[in-house]
Amino acid sequence: MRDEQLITLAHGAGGKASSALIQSVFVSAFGPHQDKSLQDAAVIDVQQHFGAGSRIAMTTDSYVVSPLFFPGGDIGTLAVCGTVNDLAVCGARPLCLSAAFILEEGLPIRELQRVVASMADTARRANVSIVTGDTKVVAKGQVDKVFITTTGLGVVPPGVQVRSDQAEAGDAVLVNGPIGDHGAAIMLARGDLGLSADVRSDCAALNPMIGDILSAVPACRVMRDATRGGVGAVLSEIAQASNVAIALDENALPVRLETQGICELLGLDPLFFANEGLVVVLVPQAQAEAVLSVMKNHPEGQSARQIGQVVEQGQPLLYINTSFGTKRMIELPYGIQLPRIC
Amino acid sequence: MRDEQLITLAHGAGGKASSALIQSVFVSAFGPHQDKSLQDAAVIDVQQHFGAGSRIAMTTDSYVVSPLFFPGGDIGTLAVCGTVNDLAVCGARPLCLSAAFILEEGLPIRELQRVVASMADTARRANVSIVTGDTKVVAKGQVDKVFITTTGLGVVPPGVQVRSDQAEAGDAVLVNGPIGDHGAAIMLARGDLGLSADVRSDCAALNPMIGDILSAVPACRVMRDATRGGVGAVLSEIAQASNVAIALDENALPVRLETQGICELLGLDPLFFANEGLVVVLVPQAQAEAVLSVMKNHPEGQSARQIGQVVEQGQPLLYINTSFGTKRMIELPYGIQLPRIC
Amino acid sequence: MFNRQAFRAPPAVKTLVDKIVPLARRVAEARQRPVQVMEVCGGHTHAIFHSGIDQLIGPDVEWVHGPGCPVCVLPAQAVDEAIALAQQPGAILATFGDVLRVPGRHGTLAQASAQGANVQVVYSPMDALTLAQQQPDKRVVFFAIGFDTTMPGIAFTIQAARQQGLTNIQFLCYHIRLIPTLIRLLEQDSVCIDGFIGPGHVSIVLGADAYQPIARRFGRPLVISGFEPVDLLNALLMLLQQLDEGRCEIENAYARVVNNAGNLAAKAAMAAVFDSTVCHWRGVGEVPESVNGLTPDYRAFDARSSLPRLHQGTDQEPAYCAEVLTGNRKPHQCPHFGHACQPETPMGPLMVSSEGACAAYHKYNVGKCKEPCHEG
Amino acid sequence: MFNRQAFRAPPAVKTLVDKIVPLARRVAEARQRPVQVMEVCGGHTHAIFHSGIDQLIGPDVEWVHGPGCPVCVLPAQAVDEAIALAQQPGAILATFGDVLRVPGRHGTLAQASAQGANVQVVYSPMDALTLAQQQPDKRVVFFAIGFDTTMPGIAFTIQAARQQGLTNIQFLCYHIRLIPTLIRLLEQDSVCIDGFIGPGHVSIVLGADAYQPIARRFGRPLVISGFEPVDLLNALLMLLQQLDEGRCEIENAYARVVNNAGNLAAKAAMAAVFDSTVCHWRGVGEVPESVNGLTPDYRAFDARSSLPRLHQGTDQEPAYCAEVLTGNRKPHQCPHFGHACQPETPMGPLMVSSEGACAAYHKYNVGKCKEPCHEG
Amino acid sequence: MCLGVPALITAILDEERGLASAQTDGVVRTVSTAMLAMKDIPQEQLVGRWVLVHVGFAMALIDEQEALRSLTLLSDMEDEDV
Amino acid sequence: MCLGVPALITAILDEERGLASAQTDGVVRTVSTAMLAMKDIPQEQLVGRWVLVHVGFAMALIDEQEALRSLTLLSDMEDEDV
Ligand code: SF4
Ligand code: SF4
Ligand SMILES: [Mg+2]
Ligand SMILES: [Mg+2]
Ligand SMILES: [Mg+2]
Ligand SMILES: [Mg+2]
Ligand SMILES: [Mg+2]
Ligand SMILES: [Mg+2]
Ligand SMILES: [Mg+2]
Ligand SMILES: [Mg+2]
Ligand SMILES: [Mg+2]
Ligand SMILES: [Mg+2]
Repeated sequence: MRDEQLITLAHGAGGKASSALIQSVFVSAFGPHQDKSLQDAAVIDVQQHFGAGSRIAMTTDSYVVSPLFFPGGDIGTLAVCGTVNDLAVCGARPLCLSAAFILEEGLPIRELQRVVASMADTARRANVSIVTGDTKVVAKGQVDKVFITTTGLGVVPPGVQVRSDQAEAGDAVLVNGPIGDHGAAIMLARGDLGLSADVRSDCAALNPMIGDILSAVPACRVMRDATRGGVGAVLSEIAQASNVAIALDENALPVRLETQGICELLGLDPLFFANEGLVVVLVPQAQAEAVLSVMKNHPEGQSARQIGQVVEQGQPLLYINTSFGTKRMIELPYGIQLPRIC
Repeated sequence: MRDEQLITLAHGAGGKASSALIQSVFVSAFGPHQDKSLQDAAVIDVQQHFGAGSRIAMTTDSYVVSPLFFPGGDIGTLAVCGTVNDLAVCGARPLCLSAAFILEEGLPIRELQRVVASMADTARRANVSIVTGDTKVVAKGQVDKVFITTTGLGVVPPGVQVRSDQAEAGDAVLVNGPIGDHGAAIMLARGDLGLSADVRSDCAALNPMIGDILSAVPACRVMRDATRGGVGAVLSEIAQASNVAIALDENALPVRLETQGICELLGLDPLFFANEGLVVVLVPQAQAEAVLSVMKNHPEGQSARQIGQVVEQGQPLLYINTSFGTKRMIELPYGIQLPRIC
Repeated sequence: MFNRQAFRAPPAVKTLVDKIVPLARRVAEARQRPVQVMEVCGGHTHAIFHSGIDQLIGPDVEWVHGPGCPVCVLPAQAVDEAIALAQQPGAILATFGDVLRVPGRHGTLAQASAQGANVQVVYSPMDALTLAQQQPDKRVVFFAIGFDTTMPGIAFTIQAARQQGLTNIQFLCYHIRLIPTLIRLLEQDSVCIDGFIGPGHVSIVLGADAYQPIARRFGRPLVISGFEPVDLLNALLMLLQQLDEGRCEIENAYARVVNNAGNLAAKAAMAAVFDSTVCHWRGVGEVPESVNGLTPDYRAFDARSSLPRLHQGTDQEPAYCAEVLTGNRKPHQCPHFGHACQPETPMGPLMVSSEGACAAYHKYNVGKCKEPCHEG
Repeated sequence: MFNRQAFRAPPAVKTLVDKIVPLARRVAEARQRPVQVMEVCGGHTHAIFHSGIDQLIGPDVEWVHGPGCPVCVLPAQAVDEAIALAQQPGAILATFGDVLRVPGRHGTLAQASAQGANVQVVYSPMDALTLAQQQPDKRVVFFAIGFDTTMPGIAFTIQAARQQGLTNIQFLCYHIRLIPTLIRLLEQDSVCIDGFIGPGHVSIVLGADAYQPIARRFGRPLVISGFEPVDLLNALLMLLQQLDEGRCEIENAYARVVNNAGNLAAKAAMAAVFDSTVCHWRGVGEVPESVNGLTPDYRAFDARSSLPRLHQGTDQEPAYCAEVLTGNRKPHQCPHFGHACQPETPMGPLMVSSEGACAAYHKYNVGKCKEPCHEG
Repeated sequence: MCLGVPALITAILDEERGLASAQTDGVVRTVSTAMLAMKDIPQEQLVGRWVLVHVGFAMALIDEQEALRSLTLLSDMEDEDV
Repeated sequence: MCLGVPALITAILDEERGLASAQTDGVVRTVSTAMLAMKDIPQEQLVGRWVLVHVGFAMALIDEQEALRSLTLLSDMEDEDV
């Protein structure tokens, strides 16, 4: 294609340019499975994965991150990790993904290829196939470069039940690593606040680690990936859904120095920063060590630790026990966190 | 929410505003199933739908239509029909959908509610549940009002095999209704060409009709919904995939007067106009009548007819037998069809 | 009540074909080669392929596809200028859809749009006036192309812009005129054309009399035709009859819209607004009486006044294009056809618009039909 | 090497608390009611709740949360003006993130942005200069708010804009000054405050001496404090010691950054650029020496020159707000608290910013903790 | 070369500016009749007449008699063949 | 009231315009030192000094001796208690 390194509306029109783009960018990156997408749907033989009592888990998320590329990953990495993690925290073994792309006219095809390569690579490492997809092109200015929607399918083995409403008094609250790095990395990568620091998104596919946790400790009661809204939002939802009080230990919260620094400078709280490779696990205290030691066997779990405990049943509360022996209530913010001067 | 009839970034931030929007707009419209989406993924018990030899079909599409509302439907109707139809044409019985929304800051919530109501209504009629979802809000100007990505899951019963590469010489080529109405309706609804006509999108969920066709005539070889790129693109793909020559009968092509008029005025070809409720079926000629009579039992199949035949094997060709006894080759256009003066 | 369908009726087509085929045989035999008929207008080229008239008539008539497509002949310079204007801050470049994929030296308007230029497709030049009225903070440039059929509408629109006192619209005009183009073609030595099917809609404006030089100076008969199969076959029959009888006249087989004098209102509007010049066109070369400027009265509406100075240069195109245009080669006999030269990556003017001869051959897969190829 | 963490060390906190609790007891007993301590600054309010100092000290000290949040006191008029400026074509309204959710009479800047206004959050006013430099075809308006701490940075930025000859940036200033605000508060009869924790960062600019009228004219002791738990407890200890000993002085417990004279460069920049006036603030009423205009030298940078005439009017707010502000009522004792008045739908100034007393109570769920409520 | 379609004038929209509503196969568009004005036909008499439309301009009235005549000639030709 | 954070000046970026690089917990930002200039300290001597930053301006040098002194007083207090 002469002089055609940019996405044009023709690439989305269902004609020859569309086929050429699908073949040259997607099929070549996502491999043989993807050619099923040239049909209207992919047909997947799930019997082999499927015992009596198995269920299917389905999740979907749109990825609209800006900038597309940031320290620690890109929108493609996110689109695979986010969806794979949503399956994993429901106790599902991720099976396959669909990927729908909305592209802005004028997008350099090279950037698209970079994103697609990240997806293919991340999917390979997470051991899932991208089996079907879609590509739309909209006029310049009607979308911000690339949005990706991935939908994941997974198989939940018989007996596995992890839900948000099962937390009980005495459960330990665990995380696999430092909190808020993704939110911090994106905030800096946007460049509009003039701050710089060595912060990388924690973006990672957690399904291998979570699979191991569930095999080792089937008693895990709640697992959530703490994405948008952060650990604070996830714990607040768990407290609500399970009707329990959760107490965090201020000293135990793992926050990287730089992420903490960003929060100090802008008056923000890392508890509400997004993560993309962070799982919150609630498990009876007796099994907490077992879960932590499985986490530590995985690269994403090197800084795993207990950050709190479910202390009471009967009233949804979330608070922090401070270093001074006081309690600080945690309330979900209303909307986006904005940098403050006061 | 005082003075809050517009979508704001807060609605996408994962905090209180997000939960409020999900509850008030989505859960209320999509019903009890949808509350599973408040988990990371929906878990679906498919055993009941699932015999030995069954397979799962998965399809995804992003809907970016502009304007959001047009005669015959809206983006919500499309988002359900398009995905349900993609499943149906693969021989799958649609089971459930996910729906991911990307919203523009400033979108009137009323418009979102209208779209969501259409989706719920269409899903109910198509007998599928919307079981999980996602909502992202991006800054004004980074998306054109609303984009929706739906992903569909269906069960393909044992033995059903409809694929694009199975066309054989002697197959009849059938459609269930007039071609090009969706494309024509959208082109007019945009309003920038100054044309008006009574054309409505053919937008419809075809799974009831297609299910009946497959029950009555399991010998159907190829089924495709002729969306973007139109009947022309779909037949051209089938000819390629099956390596056959397909001959259409110029006189048999059902095109509404108004759609034909738009094509005459703008120098375009209705064969390449999008449809959203049109299926192309290839079936051995002996069974053609059986399929047509099933089609005619459904509201979407009132104008069903045979439009051509597979005439030869061994070389991918698509042409029209004209009223004058000549042949006109049909070639896929390169990109979008643009109004012409010459 | 006028019924267009009657001009598409298969029995009528059959009657005409049955008349034409033996006549064509006789005329071809007399020349010991196929009759070379040029349909000047790209619209005719498409109509011929669309209905398969070429297949019906057979090898005794060889169609030479003319230069009558304003998109195909548009010079790269024009596209470069349109892109430069589209890229100016606050500009809207409005034009006809055909133009978006024509390559300039630095890409197409479609590509410029993909890179952020505001390019809008309109159905009518009057719609560009509406754009200018509705968006007073924008500067609209209408990129005007077309032969004599389109020119009066442009001229009328420019007059309306002045009447309405609009100050935020200008026009970039690249108009080529038919008669000088035909003359330019017939002046070439290598031309191998026995007679012309004359363009129907241009003739509404020009009138049938305007073609007299073709018959008188160059000795080629011409029959003006409409665009339905019956129209075309009727015109072909009349042309073959002339050739058979040794006549050389201008005849009008499209009298339901074409008269002898043409449309005087249209001609007056053109004369008031357009300034004639010589312009270099793709595949055709220099054609006098072209238009890319406005008369002093309307110069405020000439977009060239806002144009940054661009590098001027002649377009490079393969030599084969001129051979196709003069009837010395068929599109599929060009070594680039379907390989380097395709509708998405045109090398020459005839592949640019879907009206171009090479594009039409490509679209209708004429090469693939394995018809015998007759050298002219 | 300066180590902020040392000022957060739990043993140090414990030492101070152990000193304070019996002292607070004694002072409260002497008055037969809890000691009423106003921390003027919203930052202090948050720091107290964040570390739970209120819980550590117990009911003998009752915290009266002061008006020291420039966002909370911002009049609706200011927001309306900012929105009007943001909605002008080609405008970028830059401001601090805090301001986006403050309600004017017709919604917030966040809502205006959702409706298409170009509102950009910056970390520093200097970043607004950069915006103006990078986008010369846009007109940047910086919506400047803040007490004496923020004002010098704004003044300096306006000076820099003039030095750099920028013509596409203006400033909409709504500055409230601390000392006149405190005096305004203390002039009210109903005030029930025994002493003040003085704001740390404002004092960098003002200097400790600036507070002398508080002690001399109104007979209230004041101790300037930093923002770490140790800083706050240290200041509280010093304040209680004054009260215990019957002293009434201005003391400085934040001497690592605050001196007696203040920052002279900062004061000079303010004096050069800002024009003093009386302005009506939410919850506080009219405060002299406020700033919402620029001196003649800098008037070209005053965004009010570009402002459409807006309806002027005083903001309506519940009477409870003033009672909270004067120490006569706790936030959770307001009947609107947590019901009609919430952070997402604030009825009064104290719920607007997360620095506001009511917002802080709401965020830290103080109402839900079922602490005994002491009437002042 | 120049896409032209027959259209039926169904209404005069603006006598002064010469704007009419024209219909082709049920598709309606505003067209300019300015190019026809010289033909001494009062605007309102255009209603019910067929015109040939190009880029939004009615370029010519369609002479229905003439159209009929050519079709008649043709059917004579057919008859000859029988 | 006014969010201020201690930051370490790590480099002078523009002597004339008074721009320096300041670091807090590994986060770097350009700050203006214009407000400190009156204090008779040559710009380069700022490197290695701690300042209190508000909205991108260094508002004051942090007196580290003074900080130490108050901490010492405190530890004396602790010792008293023992
Ligand atoms: S195929 Fe291309 S290069 Fe060859 S004659 Fe046609 S336009 Fe020219
Ligand atoms: S809760 Fe609201 S109304 Fe009541 S005092 Fe606080 S700000 Fe005022
Ligand atoms: Mg499909
Ligand atoms: Mg999800
Ligand atoms: Mg996720
Ligand atoms: Mg698709
Ligand atoms: Mg999740
Ligand atoms: Mg699909
Ligand atoms: Mg579809
Ligand atoms: Mg989601
Ligand atoms: Mg564009
Ligand atoms: Mg905005």
